[in-house]
Amino acid sequence: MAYVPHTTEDQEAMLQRIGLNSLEDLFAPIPENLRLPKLLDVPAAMSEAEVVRHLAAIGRENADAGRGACFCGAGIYRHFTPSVVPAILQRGEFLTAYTPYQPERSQGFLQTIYEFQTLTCQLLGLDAANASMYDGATALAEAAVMAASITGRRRILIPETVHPAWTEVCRTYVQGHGASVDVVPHASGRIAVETLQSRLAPDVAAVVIPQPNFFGLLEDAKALAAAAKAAGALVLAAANPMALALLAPPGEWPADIAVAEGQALGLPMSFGGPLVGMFACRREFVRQMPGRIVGATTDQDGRRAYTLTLQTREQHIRREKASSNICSNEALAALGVTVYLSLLGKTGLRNVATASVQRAHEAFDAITALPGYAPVFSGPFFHEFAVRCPAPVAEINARLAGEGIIGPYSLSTVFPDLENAALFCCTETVSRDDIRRLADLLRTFA
Amino acid sequence: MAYVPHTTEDQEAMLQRIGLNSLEDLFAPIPENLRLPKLLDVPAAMSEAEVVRHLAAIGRENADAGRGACFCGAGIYRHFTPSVVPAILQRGEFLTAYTPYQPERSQGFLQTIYEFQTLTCQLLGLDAANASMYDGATALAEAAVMAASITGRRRILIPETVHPAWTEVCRTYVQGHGASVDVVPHASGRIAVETLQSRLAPDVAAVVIPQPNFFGLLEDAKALAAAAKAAGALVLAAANPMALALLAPPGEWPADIAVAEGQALGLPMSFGGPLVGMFACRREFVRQMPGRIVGATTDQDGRRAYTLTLQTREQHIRREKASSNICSNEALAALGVTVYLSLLGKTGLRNVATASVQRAHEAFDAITALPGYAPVFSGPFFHEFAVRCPAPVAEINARLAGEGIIGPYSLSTVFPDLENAALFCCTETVSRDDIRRLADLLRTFA
Amino acid sequence: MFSEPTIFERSRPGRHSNAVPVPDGADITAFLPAESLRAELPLPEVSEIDTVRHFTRLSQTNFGIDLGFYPLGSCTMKYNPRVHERVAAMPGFADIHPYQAPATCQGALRVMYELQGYLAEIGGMDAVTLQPVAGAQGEMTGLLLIRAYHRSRGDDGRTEMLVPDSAHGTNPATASLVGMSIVKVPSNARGRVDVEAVKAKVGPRTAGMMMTNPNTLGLFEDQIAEIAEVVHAAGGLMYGDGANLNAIIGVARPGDMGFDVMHFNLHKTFTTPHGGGGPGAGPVAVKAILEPFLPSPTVARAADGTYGWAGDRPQTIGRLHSFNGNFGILVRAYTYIRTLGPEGLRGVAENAVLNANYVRVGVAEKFQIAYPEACMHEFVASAQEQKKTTGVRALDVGKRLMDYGYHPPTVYFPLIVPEAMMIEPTETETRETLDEFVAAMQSIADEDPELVKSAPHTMPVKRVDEVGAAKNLNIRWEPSK
Amino acid sequence: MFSEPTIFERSRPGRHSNAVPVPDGADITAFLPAESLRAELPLPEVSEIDTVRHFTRLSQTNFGIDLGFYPLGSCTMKYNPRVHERVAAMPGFADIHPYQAPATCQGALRVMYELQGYLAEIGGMDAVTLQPVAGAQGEMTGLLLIRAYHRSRGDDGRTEMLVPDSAHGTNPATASLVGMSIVKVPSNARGRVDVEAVKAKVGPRTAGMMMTNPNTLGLFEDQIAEIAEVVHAAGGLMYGDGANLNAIIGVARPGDMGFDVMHFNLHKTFTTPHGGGGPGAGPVAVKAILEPFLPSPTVARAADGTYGWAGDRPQTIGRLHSFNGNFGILVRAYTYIRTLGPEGLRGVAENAVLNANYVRVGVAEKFQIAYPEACMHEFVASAQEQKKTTGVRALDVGKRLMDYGYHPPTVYFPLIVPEAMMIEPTETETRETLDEFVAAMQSIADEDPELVKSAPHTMPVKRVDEVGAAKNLNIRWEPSK
Ligand SMILES: Cc1ncc(COP(=O)(O)O)c(C=O)c1O
Ligand SMILES: Cc1ncc(COP(=O)(O)O)c(C=O)c1O
Repeated sequence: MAYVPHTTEDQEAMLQRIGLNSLEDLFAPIPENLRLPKLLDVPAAMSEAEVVRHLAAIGRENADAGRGACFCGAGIYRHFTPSVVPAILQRGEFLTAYTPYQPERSQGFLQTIYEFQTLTCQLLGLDAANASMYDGATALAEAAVMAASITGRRRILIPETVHPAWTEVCRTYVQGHGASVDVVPHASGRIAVETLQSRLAPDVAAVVIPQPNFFGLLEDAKALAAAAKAAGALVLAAANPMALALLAPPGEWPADIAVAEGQALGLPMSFGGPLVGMFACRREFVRQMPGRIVGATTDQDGRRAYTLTLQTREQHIRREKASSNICSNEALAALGVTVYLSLLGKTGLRNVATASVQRAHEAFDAITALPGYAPVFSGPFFHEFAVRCPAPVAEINARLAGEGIIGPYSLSTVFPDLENAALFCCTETVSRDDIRRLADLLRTFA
Repeated sequence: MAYVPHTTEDQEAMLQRIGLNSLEDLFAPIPENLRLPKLLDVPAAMSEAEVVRHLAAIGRENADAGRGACFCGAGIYRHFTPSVVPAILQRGEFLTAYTPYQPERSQGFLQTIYEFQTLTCQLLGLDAANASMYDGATALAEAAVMAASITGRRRILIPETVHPAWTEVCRTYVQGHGASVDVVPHASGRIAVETLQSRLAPDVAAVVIPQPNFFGLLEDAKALAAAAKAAGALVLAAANPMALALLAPPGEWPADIAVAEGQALGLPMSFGGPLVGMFACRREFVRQMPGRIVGATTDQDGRRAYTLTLQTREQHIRREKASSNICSNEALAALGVTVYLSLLGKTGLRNVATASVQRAHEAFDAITALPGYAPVFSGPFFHEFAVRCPAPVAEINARLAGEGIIGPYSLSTVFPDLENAALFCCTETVSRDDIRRLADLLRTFA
Repeated sequence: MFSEPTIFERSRPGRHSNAVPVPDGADITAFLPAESLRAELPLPEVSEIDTVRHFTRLSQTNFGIDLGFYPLGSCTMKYNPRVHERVAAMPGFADIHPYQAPATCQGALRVMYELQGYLAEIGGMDAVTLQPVAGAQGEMTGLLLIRAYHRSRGDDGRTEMLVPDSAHGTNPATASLVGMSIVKVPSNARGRVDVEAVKAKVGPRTAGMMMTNPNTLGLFEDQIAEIAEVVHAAGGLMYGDGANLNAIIGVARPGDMGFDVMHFNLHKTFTTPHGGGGPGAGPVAVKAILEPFLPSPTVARAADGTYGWAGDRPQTIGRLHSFNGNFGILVRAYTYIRTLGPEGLRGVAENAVLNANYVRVGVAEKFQIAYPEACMHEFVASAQEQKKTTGVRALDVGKRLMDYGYHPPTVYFPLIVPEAMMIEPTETETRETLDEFVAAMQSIADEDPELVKSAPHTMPVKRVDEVGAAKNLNIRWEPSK
Repeated sequence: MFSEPTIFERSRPGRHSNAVPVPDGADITAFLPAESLRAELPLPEVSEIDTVRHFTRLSQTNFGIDLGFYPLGSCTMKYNPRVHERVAAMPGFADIHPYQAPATCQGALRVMYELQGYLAEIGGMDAVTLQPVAGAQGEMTGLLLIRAYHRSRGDDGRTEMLVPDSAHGTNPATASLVGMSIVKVPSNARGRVDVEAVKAKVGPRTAGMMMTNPNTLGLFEDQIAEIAEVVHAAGGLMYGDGANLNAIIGVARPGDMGFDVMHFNLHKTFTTPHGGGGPGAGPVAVKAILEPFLPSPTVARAADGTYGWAGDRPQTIGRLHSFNGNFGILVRAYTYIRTLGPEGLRGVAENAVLNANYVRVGVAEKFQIAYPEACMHEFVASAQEQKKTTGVRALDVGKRLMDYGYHPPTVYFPLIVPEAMMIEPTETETRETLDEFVAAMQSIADEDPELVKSAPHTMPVKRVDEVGAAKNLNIRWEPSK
């Protein structure tokens, strides 16, 4: 039996020790009529060799980005993962540990979380950060809940330029608090300060400001933040952390809480998960923050040591009064981000961000130069841009898929008025050759 | 600069400390006229991201066995590698260590070598084993050298049924000892006891007995060993260790020295290397054995500890009087074998061997039932068998390659009289579907 | 003694790795307005060798299942098969984009579709969403489903959630997060919930009841069917916290006990690695009445055998995740189910319960067992006696176990047992390991109390000052001025 | 304290993993005669979790570059890039068969072909064989080539090989293995070989001379050109032991110094991982005069750009390996060269020499330096003074360094330096690491001699009884009777 080491003799000796005759006796505490009279209807067991063959065959039915290139972003970004990252994540001491409840036996992981918190603060430009949230979307949702509880207000303004799935998740999360999400329409792909101002009112707990926004465009974050502050609302930043290698950090806008999706920092796309939410806030709000937090302290001998701290905010201590219900988080993914940011550091991260921006602008030039293709919006963008195409995006993508290319995101999925509009993304993994090939293929639709 | 951490400031401060002005000054001890006046003519540097992309593209130019199936053996065998094996080998503590010269800091690796030696003894049925040789061929060559030095005789009898490359390597190695390799012709794919006897003489140091032999057939090892012994020659076994899951071990023939190629035990094919030679002998010869040996002993406090031992046989102590010149060996590959044998153990190894035998016999039946295909030899075989084909093997293999199948070894490469003869191999990684597909393709040549 | 500076202290201006190319070409201000840029990026600057050493050294001070026995109750710390890592890293699973066309990711959709089916079968349920990424998020999903169900019937007044006092903290926390009020249900002397206690608490405001079965004491709630009937009769629905499924998988099914909705912890029962706290996954299974409210999309199979997203669910509670949940974890759980098969899955429960009882009788020779009867996959011992006689607390026993090479059990949970030590051995441990652990527990019971109270003695640090950590909050590194 | 039983002691009859399928079908005797079978297979029987724990725990007691500084002289223990492991594991490299048709492995052949070219360029040579799998085998290849060359000219009497007294043990061992007699050449007061000393030793029996440059003292043999001339004039050939190439790569080339044949240690200069002792690779490069004798096959490029095996070499010395050498190591070295490029390769030498000299001046403050002058990539210190005054030997200093977190240097080699400590920092270490190491050496020099002589104090075992190991030989586990 896979992974169960017992031999029949082991089982018999153990049953005897506990005074039972058979394995079935172990389930005597379960009323007979609740016991399943048959085996589960799942496929027959396989050895490791067989299951690897089976899964490899299934995996080959997926067109992975390595076969060509990926021009799709929209919340998941294909950056290069240095070999050191998985090498560290696969170390059993990290991989097979659980939450470091027992600090003396978990110093290693605790220190990496402390480092993750610090890196999150450094990137986002804020003072306090937690050990991770499920993803960027739930991080934003928890930030909204937190803002409502800090301000005692109940309306969260989320512009249309925030990732639509994030907005949906916020809506799901704030329901229980009697709070509501109010969507602010975009104007030419960005938030107009005036539109925002027109929605602000004393019941607004927070305003979410994306940077760059869902269309890849830069928002005027400082002006928007100023407007929100003027109305007494908190400012919640929703940022792409890779872009923050170059852009002014939320702490400077200034945002009160900032969240980010960490996947872009060294994690594989993995069909959209696991992801990792980065969460930071101003120091004064730390006791309202959701999630686990690691603090530096000392041991009995006065040596530097790390431990989980402020646990009285958490569900296992505080139960129904907890600041969040989160228990398991995305620790290993956060460790991946920690290793990635350590390895790349200041220079490397800037290089990746810069190369992504360059490639995206080269692709923008190449595509919008094609007959039938036109930019949807104008203004500075990071590494994504929207283009109106001469054919439905799904049709174009089917063609690109035939050449091993993962095509752009179709904006009409969520914005019906943006017909035939494609959101292209380039990271540093896209080469100039890839862009040429893409342009050649797109030309055939013109 | 890749992997060099120094900044220019570091370098300057360090140069100053050692009293130099420039990096070029470091090379003052090299006469000016010997210094290279230009940079090396190798391609420009790449980042990790670029080099991965480059190598991945090159790798895709190779048709790996995972695309279909592998029916080629002839010394390299594609068995399934359980995921635990690379997971352990990739642990930095093992991967980036060197020879455990310093036992106090190397107990972990030393113990695994002690275990490897034990496993080698268990499989081969002998009392003493070393820490590994380069591969099966050099293990055999070193065994030949060792036999010559033990017996003071100079002729090594190697039957034609030994892997031809192994015989060649033996020839290369024994040159220096004034010894010679004498090849004994096969009779219908096996060694006839009478032929062997006719070659035996008082100058024969050793007789090599393969099991199974190069053609996949079982030799009558006991009879051959008896004949050799009768002539005062040592018996050297050259075995496939996977086959020894089922077959009588060399120690029972009895062989005096036994070698094996360990690649079949959990290591990838890797285009033929790294491999790992397993080497065992009767206890009385241990001090003539080449290679590193680990022994169990105690530390100052009387605790169990491991260390390299009998180092006075080795080049770093004994120099020109050493039993071999081997220094670096194949430690990590030997560790892979150790993990593989531990994980599979008695039951698992037998299962793999049995499945391989079964598949090979199914394939034999399927292929020899095809019109135009006939067995070359008769008699029991392990997981390889020779078939006379209706077309040149290269032609057939080109066709199979088109379907992702790595075809059989062409015997005429080395045995010109075996025209159109193919040596097929099946391991447990070959499925019944694979055999059906193979047969369907072969049929088209009939 | 071990000591590793932070990565920030290893930083030196100008150091960097060779991981990524240096971009050629134009200045960044050609693309991004100068006023949008940041002045400084205060990230560490280290070499590749120092990065590798830093994290390798740190890992060596951390404990994982790969190093030894980890009987952390409620967490099901069983062996995490290495093959799961191999499969999840295959490019066909790791290097695909959630928005790529379904025609180009049929394999991924198939894995999700089949996993939905397996989980429905295992839970005895009708439909499954794979979107929740943790148990707690599964609970939230479940409670939102219950609320949506009531609301869809115009039944807006059901805002109370019954929660046993032995429940895991996430249960009340979640109920409160979705805006429900908690009605605590006491456990009886047998450590279970009485049907009578439930009767006393239900009413027209009852949205439902959350139960864990077996419960957090490792005891099977044997009145579950009756309780479900009472809750149903009162108009409420039953939520099953599936964290303890390891005890009953293949033996009994929540759906057959009267649960209407439940979550699975794939990182527990289906042994996807805990990774130091996550990522896990918390899929939710429901009876048909709740299916219309599930988060979108799920995966469907068309008549022609192709797989696709099924998202047309107007009554949905909404999204819980940016994309499709923790797909990488789902692939691992799928691999696990395919590896074990029907007999293997049942064998999980059999051997998990066998091991727990085996350890229980051994530990019972020196420690009180909170509810001294046959347990399921885990049991709760108490150091109450020790505390009284020698001052040794559950915490001390846990710390001392570190010196013996083990991770401590879960301590001080469930809250209803004083000095609780919650021990869950799981099915993947050998008898020898269990014997050695029992011997360690027994030996600790007999050791000099001072030795135990000052433990651990062999860890990289002595006992850590947690109070000081909260008082002098230092949660990020800062350069010394 | 750490203690891990052998895997055999963990064995229990009937245990097994789930790695491979249980074969269906017929009894094995349907295929193999009963009398050919073995009765028993005495392998261990353990579960997967115990296997993983066993090797994980053992690994934690082992030291590697990934854990810290490893200044093992002559071994070039530099950082082993993780990307090498990723590349070598790609299915296109790891899962191909050496006998598959060249048309189906053009990528592999290309890697080999280009690597042959890079190594020829780096060595200043004309042709390369990639077949030798270690430095020692490279030496053997080289000496066989030299012999074959002489014999091809009917010059059978050349059986003497000149070897300096500072040579690595493999040099004399190899010469003797190929049946040559060793003529030892003494080093002069400057730690080098004098051209005069060579003149005195050459003659009509001279097959050649083996030299390492820089030599094992870390000193550049500055009379190398003159020595080569003398040897050549006497009819001999020059063999270059390339183990110390790290000192001069991109700066000077053996081929330009007069060497006719040399080996590379890919596991040193080209940083393929040492793996606890191997696998490495020892390709051999030659001048054109030796090319006809190379082992077959090498890789050639046809006019149409395709790659193929080139094996038609009637004068070949024969094979050294079952297949194509350690291909998996070759791929790593190829990746390394492509990563570094021309500037990067030169940078290796520059920074390796910089680091060695930097450490040298620090260590020199407390220890004698055998040849106190500018060194190349390594230097040899001596504990002779310490031994005299306090009884602390080189071995003791090495053991004590373990307590400081380092691997000891190579000790007692080269043989011509008493109490030798051969220190090779490599180019991948940071200045901080070097400073800390120097501080450790200095502090050890000042420590209580008894503390040093009884070191290590923080390892899993105390000093190991090596004499006892050789006396009471126990080299395999056996069940206790
Ligand atoms: C009984 C029980 N319920 C719920 C949870 C919450 O699960 P998760 O940590 O996946 O959010 C846990 C986890 O520890 C648990 O033990
Ligand atoms: C100077 C020198 N020559 C030769 C060798 C032998 O190389 P290998 O161990 O690869 O056989 C070594 C290895 O330690 C060495 O240092």
